[in-house]
Amino acid sequence: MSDAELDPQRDYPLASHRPELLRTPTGKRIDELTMAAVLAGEVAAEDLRIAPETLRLQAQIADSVGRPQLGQNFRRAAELTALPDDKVLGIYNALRPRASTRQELTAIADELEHDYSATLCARLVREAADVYERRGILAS
Amino acid sequence: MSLVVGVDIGNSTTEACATLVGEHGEMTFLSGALGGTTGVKGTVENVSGVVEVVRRALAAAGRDPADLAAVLVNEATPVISGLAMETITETIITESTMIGHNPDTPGGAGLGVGTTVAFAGLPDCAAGSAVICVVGAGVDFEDAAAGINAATLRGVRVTGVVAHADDANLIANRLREPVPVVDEVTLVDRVPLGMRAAVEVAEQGRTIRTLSNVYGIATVFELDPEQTRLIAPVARALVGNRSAVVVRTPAGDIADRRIPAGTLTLIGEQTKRSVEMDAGAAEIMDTLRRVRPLVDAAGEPGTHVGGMLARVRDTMSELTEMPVDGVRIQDVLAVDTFVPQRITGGLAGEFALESAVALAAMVRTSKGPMELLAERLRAALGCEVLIGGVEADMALLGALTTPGTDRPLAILDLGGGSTDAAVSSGDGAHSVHLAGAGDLVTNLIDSELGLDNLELAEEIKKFPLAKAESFFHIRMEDGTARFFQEPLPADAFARVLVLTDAGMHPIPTRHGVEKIREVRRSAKHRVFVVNALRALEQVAPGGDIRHLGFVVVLGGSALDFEIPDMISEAVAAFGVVSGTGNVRGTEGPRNAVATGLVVSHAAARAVMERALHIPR
Amino acid sequence: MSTRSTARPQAPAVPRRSKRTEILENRPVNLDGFVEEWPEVGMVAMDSPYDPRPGVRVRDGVIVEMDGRERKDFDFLDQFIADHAIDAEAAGRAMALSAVEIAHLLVDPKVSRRDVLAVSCGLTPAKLLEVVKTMNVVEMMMALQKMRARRTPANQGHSTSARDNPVQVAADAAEAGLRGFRELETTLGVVRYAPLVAIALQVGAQAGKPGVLTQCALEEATELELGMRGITGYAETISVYGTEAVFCDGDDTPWSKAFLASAYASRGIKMRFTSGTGSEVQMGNAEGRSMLYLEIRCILVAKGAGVQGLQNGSISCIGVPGAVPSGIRAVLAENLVASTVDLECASGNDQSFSHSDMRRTARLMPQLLPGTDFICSGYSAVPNYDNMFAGSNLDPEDFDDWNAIQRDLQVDGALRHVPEAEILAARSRAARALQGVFAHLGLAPITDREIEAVIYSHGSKELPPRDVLEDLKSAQSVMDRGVTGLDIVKGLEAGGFPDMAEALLGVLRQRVSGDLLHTSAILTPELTTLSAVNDANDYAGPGSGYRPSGARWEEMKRLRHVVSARNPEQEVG
Amino acid sequence: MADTVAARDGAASRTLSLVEKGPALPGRRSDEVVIGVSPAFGAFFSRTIVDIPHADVLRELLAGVEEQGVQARVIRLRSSADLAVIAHTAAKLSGSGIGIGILSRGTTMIHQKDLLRLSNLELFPQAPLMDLETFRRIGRNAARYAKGESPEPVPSRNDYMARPRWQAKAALLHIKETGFVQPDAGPVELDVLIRLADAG
Repeated sequence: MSDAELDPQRDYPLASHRPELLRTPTGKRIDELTMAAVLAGEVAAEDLRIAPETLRLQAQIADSVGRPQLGQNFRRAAELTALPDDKVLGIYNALRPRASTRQELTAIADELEHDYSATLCARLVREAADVYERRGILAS
Repeated sequence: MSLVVGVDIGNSTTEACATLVGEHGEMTFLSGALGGTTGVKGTVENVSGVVEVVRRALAAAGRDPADLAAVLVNEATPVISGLAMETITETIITESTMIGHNPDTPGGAGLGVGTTVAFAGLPDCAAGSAVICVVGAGVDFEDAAAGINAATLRGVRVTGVVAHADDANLIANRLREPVPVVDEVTLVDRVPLGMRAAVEVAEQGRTIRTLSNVYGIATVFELDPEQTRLIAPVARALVGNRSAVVVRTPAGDIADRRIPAGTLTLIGEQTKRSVEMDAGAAEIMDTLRRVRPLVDAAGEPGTHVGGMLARVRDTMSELTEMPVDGVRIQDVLAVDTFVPQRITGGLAGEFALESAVALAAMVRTSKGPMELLAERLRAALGCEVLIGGVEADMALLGALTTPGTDRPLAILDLGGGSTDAAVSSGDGAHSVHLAGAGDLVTNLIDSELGLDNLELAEEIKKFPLAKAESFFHIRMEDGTARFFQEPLPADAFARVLVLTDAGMHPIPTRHGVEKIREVRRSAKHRVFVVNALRALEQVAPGGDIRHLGFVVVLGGSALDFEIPDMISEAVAAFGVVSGTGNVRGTEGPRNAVATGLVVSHAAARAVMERALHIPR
Repeated sequence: MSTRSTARPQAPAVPRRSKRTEILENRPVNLDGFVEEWPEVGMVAMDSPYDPRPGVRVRDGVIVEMDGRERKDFDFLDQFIADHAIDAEAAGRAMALSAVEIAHLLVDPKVSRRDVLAVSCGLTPAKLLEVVKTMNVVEMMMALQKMRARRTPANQGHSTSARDNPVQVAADAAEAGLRGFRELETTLGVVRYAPLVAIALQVGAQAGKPGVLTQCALEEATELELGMRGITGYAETISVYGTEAVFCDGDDTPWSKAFLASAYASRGIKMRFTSGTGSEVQMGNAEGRSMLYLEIRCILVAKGAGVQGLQNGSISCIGVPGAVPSGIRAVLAENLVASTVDLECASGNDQSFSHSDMRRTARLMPQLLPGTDFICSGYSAVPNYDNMFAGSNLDPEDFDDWNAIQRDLQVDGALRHVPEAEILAARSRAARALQGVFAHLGLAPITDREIEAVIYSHGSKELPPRDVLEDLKSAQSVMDRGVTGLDIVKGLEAGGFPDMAEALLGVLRQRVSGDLLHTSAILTPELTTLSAVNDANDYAGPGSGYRPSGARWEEMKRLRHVVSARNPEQEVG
Repeated sequence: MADTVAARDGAASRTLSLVEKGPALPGRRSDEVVIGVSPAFGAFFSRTIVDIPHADVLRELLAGVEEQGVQARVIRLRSSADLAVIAHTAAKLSGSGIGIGILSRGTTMIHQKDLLRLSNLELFPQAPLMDLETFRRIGRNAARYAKGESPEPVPSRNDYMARPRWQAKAALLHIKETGFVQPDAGPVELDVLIRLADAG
């Protein structure tokens, strides 16, 4: 599915034009998320989240309409779908100025890369560690 | 074996108990669960709350909802309570005779006697005359001190000062000859001028001696016995103050007045009696005992009590959608309380603690649409739904699963709106629902401490107190200290705190720990201990609490950190064993009705009651 | 007049003033604050001798010098911008153009938006500043008309309550939706009220017109949690600053904010950053740069983080640029720069700005006339005394004025006049639906008396007080029980509002597709996404681009009182 | 009484003289409050953002403390114009641990020595809304904290139209005052003399 070549003019919004490409993280099709299904208790809150594959499709669209940074953000986001909420907030707090040592940031980057295959996010954290060191805003 | 869930729909919580019941009634308890009741108890709005709590109980037991054989629901009769409070005394000062507001920082010390004169009139006073200088609004403290010093230099004897602003020490510190200064007198313009007056300020940490003593006043003003008799209330009102001013005016007076609060009529099944509200709680409760069982209560229209009962009825009618005249009050609890009230006619915003009566009333509504509720539940849960027996019977059966209990057993269910009791007897249970419980306690704390913040009052009721003595330690109400590594929050500094489970919250009042604790414990005593005895007395065989064997305390307020002890202490006098329930040995004072439903269901299936097997 | 004692020295005589001076002295505009420029400390809008000279040097695809600073001396904003926001490949060619040439590209309708973006992606902060400095406000408006990302303008409203009354928030949200706002924002007096008020906003928003998106401004963790649960629909209060010192004072860096941007996208939630001129000088740390230069650095941080959009236009610091010469021109310039680097722009007009009605209006025109993605990033849909964002430039008392201006100039401000009967019906629906949802969820009850009062009220002063204790207990239980947007859907259905339930489910479903994550995305009342991807701005001069026509224009013609042409004794409406 | 007020109005103008006595040292008496003023308070600046004379501001703070029977010392912080730093430094030098910090424009804070610097006991952020009555009450509350009491916080006011009128001027005053900062200079103890201005 990630091989699909998307044409923004024809395929966007995906919900209207390419619903068959969309799955919830729990594997449901978007047209299964109906009122009847909700009332029957067949839809849970976990079904209303975005799947990493979908974020990568949207990244393709962003790239093809000339928004590479937006696309890159979507790809980092696709990596973060695997992280639990408190982990995400924890990394955000660790990236605040004077909140972490270089070793702590490196450890976060390693964890992102090894445990979650989040290479883009790991790169962002390593880059932050370098800049923070040069600008003197690591934790002492 | 069949899987059943007992469900207790309460006024505020819905509880469930999942159990496997065998052919012969043997039971294996699996799990309990607790959730909020949706809508008014006994109505179809309860469905979602019931479904949720059943789901949770099954999930906790690891059972598939598809295996569920039956859900057992209690006969849910909504019991609703209402509250009202009214002051019944009033302190009035006619003209001005005294100032007794007790400012934080009066200046100087001693007693000064002289004729009142306005600050602007000081230059006109004759040398040798003794005067009390009245400093009005807008006069700067330096100017005031300079003016008084100038008069003193001229030979005027300024013996005391009464000031508008919070300036007493600022003025006193600048005087050549120190005199007592009483400040923060808001209505200083109304102090009569040209009258003989006395100003007294005690040293820090002491209280006045002369003006709080009727003969002291008599000495200062050279009064005859008749005049002395008239001034007595002034002296009484000033007892305990650090500072005071008394001005002798021809017609001045201070009086305690009882407000005619109206007549409360209690209508019993047999008889009907009336009682004056201002007679106080004891008299009202005595009258109630004589007309019991109560069928309804009425207040004289146009009086305070009439208004109180009307408010209760309106609330009930709104909640239950019954017409106002269909609301029947089935119990009342009167409690003596006091409310800080501004004194009428005071010159400095003096407060007096006025007596008040709080009245809780309880209404039992008609039975809810249980069949309809059961039908909706069947649809929602897809299993059999059985309406169980009387709530009190079920609670008793549940309470009996508390280790160490036996019949004859009485239960006391301490809720938010009502205090309920039941006792098992040969032909089933005998039960009562009484007005007054946790909500009334909250209201008493709120008004007696002058908080005007029910949320905070609720916290004070539920949690212990402490005082933040530094940023790193607090002194608990039992006198022990607790230390912290991290500094306490800034708003906690030097304050009395309530130690809630969501952190410590400062209490914004001038009261100390002791005072707040005393109000809290007294409120609980006046409501729960009084009601516990009243309830047990009504269900006990022959009305004698001594005939009860075991008392098990249940309900949300049974989780309170001090109420169960207070009740145990009170019933111990009757030789009764009393303690907080521990349903099924695991649930504490919760889940009694839900458990009782299952027990009753199992018993019905069993050949003999003896076959009951209750795992501990 | 009093007779003064001659013994006292005479106070210096007050010179006689004319009646006209007296009248002018008492005009509301003279309650506003105006100050001189002081460029050395950054108290200057956009024209400072101390701003850096534009320039760029690229080696091996890496920017090694930017605006007169060597890479080794870059502060963290410089580095983030150089590495993430600027297209190093395009930089050489773009920077070779003069500022005037680039300004011409911006203003000239014959140059397409796409062609401008090909240049703007290679510009440094100092260059972007040079470009807008060559432009007057009319030229900037011309440019903004072309550069805004979405073709169709929209508007955002505030629905808050001084007493955090959820019933009021729901009713005002419904009215706001009906009047045309496509995004609604709330915040709290008592923070613990947040879950109830956020639910009220979400319910009310669907009662006016389906598909209105909602947000609740809170600290990051709670805001993200409400978003993840589907109780809110997007987020906006993610602040960035233009100097390293102030950024650190705000306890963030460009990297922490970039990470947060990805966090929101990973949950399918739309988000934009917030910044604005004046914040750095207000915090006393502008490093001697002009307000606009620092703001352009913020804009490029947003661009580099890959966030789709930005709320800017001074925002809560509007009193600072508002007080210096050319300050409101600088505010327009910051909106223009955000659009010029292809970000969604929610363009301010959202804070109390002036005592003068004329100045309030003049401050609005530069965004209203050309149109922006959100003209107000917070038109107060409640009276300003109820506005918990500390007041907005516009409030409900201005609704009819706004509609008349739209009609006079045939300019689409994205609002419309709505007959009172429709408004009352929507307010009633919102309040009743909320009553049903609260009952379904077992939250503190809403009485019929409250609903009756809220339908006809203007603000919280007219409403019966709620039981705050019960409300806060309910709010806590919403968090404890893990109530989600789906539970609100079920509550709406159970309460007899199936169409609102359907609308809210439609909004929630959007996060599965991620269509709303794209630049300038809103939902139409038909619940389809309209963004800069499928509704890209195609302005190309007279006769092109978005202009109100057809049904929308007919709608804009309606006002509270319009005399009928057929029968001048009657009014149409 | 009206005469008195009028006479006072005519003569109420006071002068403030702040004389440096030497380095500010930690206090030993537990019944004192230290008032820390900003680098240019009563020096380059003589009035708050809304033109209240610093002489009157300081006089009211001191009166509020004195009325509670508590001693006051006044120090000047020369190394920072950050209100939290000023108030916290004053608190740390105070024998009771309670300090008041005040900026030239009128923004005021009550601090305690054991608190985090970024925290505070009471903060009055809106300088344009500060009046003499409020300053008196701040002095009073600080003294009451010093005595270990729990005063009601002085109500803080809010007005959304303060922004258009004062936001820029406040920024200017802040920057200007920052210009008087001498980073390496320690706090100094001040002798305070407040006098009625000479009428003739």
